[in-house]
Amino acid sequence: MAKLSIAEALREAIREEMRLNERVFCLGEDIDVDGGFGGAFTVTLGLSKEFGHERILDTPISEIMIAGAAVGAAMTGMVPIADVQYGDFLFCMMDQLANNAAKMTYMSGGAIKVPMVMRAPVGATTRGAQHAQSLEGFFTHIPGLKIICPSTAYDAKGLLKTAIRDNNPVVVFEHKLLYGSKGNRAEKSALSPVGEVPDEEYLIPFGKGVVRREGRDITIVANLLMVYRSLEAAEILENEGISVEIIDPRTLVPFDYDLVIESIKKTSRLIIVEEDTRTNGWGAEIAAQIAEIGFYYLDAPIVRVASYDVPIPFAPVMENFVVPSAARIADAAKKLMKS
Amino acid sequence: MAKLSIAEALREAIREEMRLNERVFCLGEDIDVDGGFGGAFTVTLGLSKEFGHERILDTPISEIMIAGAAVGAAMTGMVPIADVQYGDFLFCMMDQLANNAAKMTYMSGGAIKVPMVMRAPVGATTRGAQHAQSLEGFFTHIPGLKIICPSTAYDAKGLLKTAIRDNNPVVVFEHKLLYGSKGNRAEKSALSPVGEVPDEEYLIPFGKGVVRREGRDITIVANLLMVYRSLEAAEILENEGISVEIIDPRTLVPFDYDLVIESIKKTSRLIIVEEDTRTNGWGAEIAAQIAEIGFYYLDAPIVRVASYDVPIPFAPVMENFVVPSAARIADAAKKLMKS
Amino acid sequence: MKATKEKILSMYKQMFLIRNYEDKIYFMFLEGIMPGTIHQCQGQEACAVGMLFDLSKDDYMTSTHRPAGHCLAKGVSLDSMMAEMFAKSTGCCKGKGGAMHTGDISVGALPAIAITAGGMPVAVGVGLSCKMRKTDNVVVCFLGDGASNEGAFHESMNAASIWNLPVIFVCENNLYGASTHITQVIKIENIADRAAGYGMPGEVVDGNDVLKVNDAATRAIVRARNGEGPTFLELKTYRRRGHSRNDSCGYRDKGEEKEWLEKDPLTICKNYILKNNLGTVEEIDSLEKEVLKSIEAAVEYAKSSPSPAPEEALNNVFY
Amino acid sequence: MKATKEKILSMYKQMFLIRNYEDKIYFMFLEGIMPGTIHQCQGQEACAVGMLFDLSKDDYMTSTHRPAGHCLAKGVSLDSMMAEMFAKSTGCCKGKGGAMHTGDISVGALPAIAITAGGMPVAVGVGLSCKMRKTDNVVVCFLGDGASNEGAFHESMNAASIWNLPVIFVCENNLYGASTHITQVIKIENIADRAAGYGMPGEVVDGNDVLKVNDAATRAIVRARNGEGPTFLELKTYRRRGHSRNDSCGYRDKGEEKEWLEKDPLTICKNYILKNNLGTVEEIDSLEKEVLKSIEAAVEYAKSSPSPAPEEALNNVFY
Ligand SMILES: Cc1ncc(C[n+]2csc(CCOP(=O)(O)OP(=O)(O)O)c2C)c(N)n1
Ligand SMILES: Cc1ncc(C[n+]2csc(CCOP(=O)(O)OP(=O)(O)O)c2C)c(N)n1
Ligand SMILES: [Mg+2]
Ligand SMILES: [Mg+2]
Repeated sequence: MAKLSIAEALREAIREEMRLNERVFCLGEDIDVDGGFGGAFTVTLGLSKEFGHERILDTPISEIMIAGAAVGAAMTGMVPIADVQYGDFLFCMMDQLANNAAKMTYMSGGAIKVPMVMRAPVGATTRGAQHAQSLEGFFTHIPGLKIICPSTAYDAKGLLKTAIRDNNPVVVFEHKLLYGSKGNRAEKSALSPVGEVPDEEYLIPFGKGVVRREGRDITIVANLLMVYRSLEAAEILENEGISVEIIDPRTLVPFDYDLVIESIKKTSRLIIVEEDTRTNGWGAEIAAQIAEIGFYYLDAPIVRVASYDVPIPFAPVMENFVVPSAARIADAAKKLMKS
Repeated sequence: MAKLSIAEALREAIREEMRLNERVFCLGEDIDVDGGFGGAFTVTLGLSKEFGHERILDTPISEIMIAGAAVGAAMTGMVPIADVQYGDFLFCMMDQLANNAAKMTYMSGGAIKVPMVMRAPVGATTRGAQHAQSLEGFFTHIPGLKIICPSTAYDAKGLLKTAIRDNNPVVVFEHKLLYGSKGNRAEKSALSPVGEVPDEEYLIPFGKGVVRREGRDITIVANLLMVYRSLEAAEILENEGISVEIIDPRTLVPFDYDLVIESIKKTSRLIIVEEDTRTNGWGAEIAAQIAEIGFYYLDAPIVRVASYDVPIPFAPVMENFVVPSAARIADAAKKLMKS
Repeated sequence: MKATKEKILSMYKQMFLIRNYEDKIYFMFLEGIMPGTIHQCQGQEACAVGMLFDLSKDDYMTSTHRPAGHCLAKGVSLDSMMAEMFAKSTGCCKGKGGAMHTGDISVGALPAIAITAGGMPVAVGVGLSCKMRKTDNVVVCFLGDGASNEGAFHESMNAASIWNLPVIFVCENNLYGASTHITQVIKIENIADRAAGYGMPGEVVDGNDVLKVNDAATRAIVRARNGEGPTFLELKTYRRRGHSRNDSCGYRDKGEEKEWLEKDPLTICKNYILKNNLGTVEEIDSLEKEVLKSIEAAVEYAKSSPSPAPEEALNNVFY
Repeated sequence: MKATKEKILSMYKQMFLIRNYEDKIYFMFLEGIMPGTIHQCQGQEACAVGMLFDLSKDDYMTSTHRPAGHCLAKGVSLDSMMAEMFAKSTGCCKGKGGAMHTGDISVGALPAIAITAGGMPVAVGVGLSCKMRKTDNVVVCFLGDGASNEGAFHESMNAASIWNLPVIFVCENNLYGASTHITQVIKIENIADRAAGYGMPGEVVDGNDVLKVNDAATRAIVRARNGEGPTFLELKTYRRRGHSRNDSCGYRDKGEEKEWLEKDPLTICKNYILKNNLGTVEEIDSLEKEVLKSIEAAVEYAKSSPSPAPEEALNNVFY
């Protein structure tokens, strides 16, 4: 067992898969220039030493090309892992992801596979509105993409390895405050969920959530940073006699509805916590789906705690207000218990 | 009162506003080349005769530029109405819309207004996966944009005029099968909701839905083409003794929740019908919101009837299967009445 | 360059096939027996055939919203293309793609990409793949004149150039992007001149003369196979019909139209064959008949093929 | 071109302000008393000042993730910029924008756009607006060398050119896009050569010599005001510090660094002033002192300004 940060765990996943399959390669801006950063959050740092600059391919600042090249390479026998420095720049490559990557298999009548991975850091970190967005809700809305969001080092490695072996485009949302990036690239106010990662190989299947904390009264579904905020909230609530069960879905497409249903059969109350802005965030879909298939298990409204519907403001006091805090989650839970 | 198609009503809205305000102008690909189509669906046909090619500006095939130029012009005193030939190409300009148009007012601390309109045709019309998407769910997820979707000629004119006068970016989703475009640009299997449009000026406020049909048993919320499919379904259901109330929200951001709440207080059952694909379509948000604020008015699960989560297939038999039909809506209603 | 008799006749036959495939579809559209929309390539046959004739099925091709010529020349089966037009399950995309996404990866024809210039970044990826897998395969990437104003064009040209990829960018300059004349949207005379901005060779070619196209293709292919990098070819050509179905080309100058319609690539090729004694009128006649028969057979095949089941729509979202 | 005493001293003063503003912020960052991240422009002061010095506040400017120099030179108030860095409600964006979105429309400085090349299409729109409103105003659009590989670059250059817009594209080529050397991502010597592909004049300028920059600016501005269309200027320059906070530039060649750090735009300007008797050491000293005092005052102002209320975050989503 090694203790790894998420950045390290992702790096190890890439390294192992690149060793196993010579068709796997990485591309993106500044991913491993000699003397550089190893990507904005150090995930690919040092990989070019082992694999060379051909397989750890630093690109021009050309997001359309990065995504399109990943599609073309994937369609013709390669397995690209593409990096977008900040998730916000996904919008620049949206056409290639939505119109090409997601549709090629279908449009070809099933003849073509597109085994590509698109890695995107998300989350608000006082960089202002164009470097802060959580974009899951946009991508869960594109049929043909799989969407994953690891929140621990163990999951990061196991899920990324599964993503690399998947024959379909997979978008990986990684949270800036969870990487545990070190040195120059360390983030203020970051958590550092260093975790145990087995030495032997393992894969984590898509569509299997995990219960991060067991509880009786309320089910919380949360991803990425919000898992940790919810855990904090659960501590607060515990003291007030409210017992919270926390589910981390780990993958949004496919989504583990069974696990949520099992939980609300017990708790009959559901809160979804997301950093995505509220209107049509990924949580909207979960709420809608549960309002359809889980309606009779519920005793109370389905509550969403999400970032408010605003661009992310720069000032920390405002940013902290916009993004769900443990206190806000706890308040929502208390209110829900009364309703 | 004139009888106008939606294409004509939109054209008249643009014409009136351009007459009233010399800062208003149109830009887009092939919007009114002499001897050309007047946009893919004839909306802007002939406007250059009156306003000249400076104010009806045909552009290169450069979607990033079209959207970005609209933002820049809007920020500095002009009122651009930009056209994207097919909604699907919004992905090509997504960065400008999401990162710039939607955020400029906010990022400037309220100093800047961005009075621009982005017109986008949506809907499946046997053109295949890249010319078929309904994209509302992506855009309702961007704070800072207003989203409208007129389904009648009356609404088209009144809402577009309001959009042009709004000081914020407004995305207009127009349905290809509802335009009533004529001549070379007529669509097979199009409806032609020709409607009465007053001769005197009128504006329709955003955030006010309308009841298209009154009923007792089930509330259906539907937009664009799905309004008509739902009306058809209501006829079928009527014969089986099920009385359906149909609400056309007309604008998705802002959304008229009051009207829906009023309706479900009466019906206690809600179906949302959308052509958008199901997962995180705009209907997900409505369902989620009602599951939170309207929970206690509901006697049954909230049902969504949406396009299946697939890229839109070309073959008409498959396309018709994917997009909600009157029969599918009616079936969902019958099932819901039994639950 | 001199073509052998066999090659020139074969190229002519392919061009004749493309022309008549497109014309047949045009008329079936008018009859209303075909779903969807069409963007046809009559007049641009020499571009497709000249560029693709010498490729193997392990070489790749990316195409556009106007893919029929490219696909036929790349070897997608006529029957499967016709069946796709009829939205049948025997179609090259099983009825899921349609006209604008025609393709068959088994012969190196990627499903056409109908987003203007959207195939260019994909071609960069295919080029990368050919290079990284250490093959000597190449990819021919078709685009239109209008596409040369898309951001995707720029990013793709640059990347292919800096990485020395085996990509041949083929811009069929038919003077129009939909209804818009190229002179309205670009200030320079030749789009090929843009190649210099990427350090890539660019060349203007008569796109209606299949031998000239093939000659330029040969040079570009050799360059690409030898690892010397990409080439940009601008083929000057013209479409003989509208941009899409039901377009009467009211935006075109009649003089321009007349001038170009006289430069029919099929006639030019046929005349060359006859003048150089590379084939007789009878030989040409007989291969034309053969082609027409194959088209009729394809229509029969397509019509008699089964439609997909509606629920089939739910499959193939994921591989 | 000869500058008047008043002008050159004033330009020097602005450059000195930019340098010391950035240095002050750098040190406050190290102290940890400032939120967010920074991308600083030390070394590129001559670009901002030379380009913007002669504009009025009715002329516009679009900037990038590295906006401080541009904004100061365009006339955004020092106090309001500093307050924005401290996330205060007196900031030029009321604390909502932050470093990467610095701007003030009242002086023609659009909020900076931190999407690489994302400001270029916006500048096209501003140019359109200036033209359609029949003003003779111009817009200066800053971008980096790295930005020249973005699709947005291409679409914007082309549109500005075909419409003859009063846009001046200013590419500050500081040899790096983040950690990536320009020679790794572009095959030609001068980015300015790309302008030819759009039928636009392109020019290479020494970006560390404020007079040379100002000279090129003057010509481009005249062209633009006269309705003769856009110009592309490539200013060769260098950043003296890292790409963003905490970047020790491990990817830079030490020889290259040394060579460029010697070409300090402030020193070049100061030497010119002294050599040409346009000012004395004392005069320079005194204006430097004045600038340093204004920076300290700005820091005081910023620190003593109120923070926005948290709920203020909910305002200004719509106008
Ligand atoms: C991104 C995008 N924008 C616009 C369109 C609509 N459109 C389809 S074809 C076309 C014209 C393309 O012109 P060109 O590249 O010259 O190709 P041609 O049609 O002449 O073959 C346009 C504007 C599209 N398909 N994709
Ligand atoms: C679309 C987009 N891609 C990537 C980035 C991340 N990024 C920020 S600055 C930068 C380098 C920009 O280089 P250049 O244009 O030369 O400007 P410089 O930093 O040298 O001023 C990168 C890659 C971004 N902000 N936007
Ligand atoms: Mg063309
Ligand atoms: Mg740079």
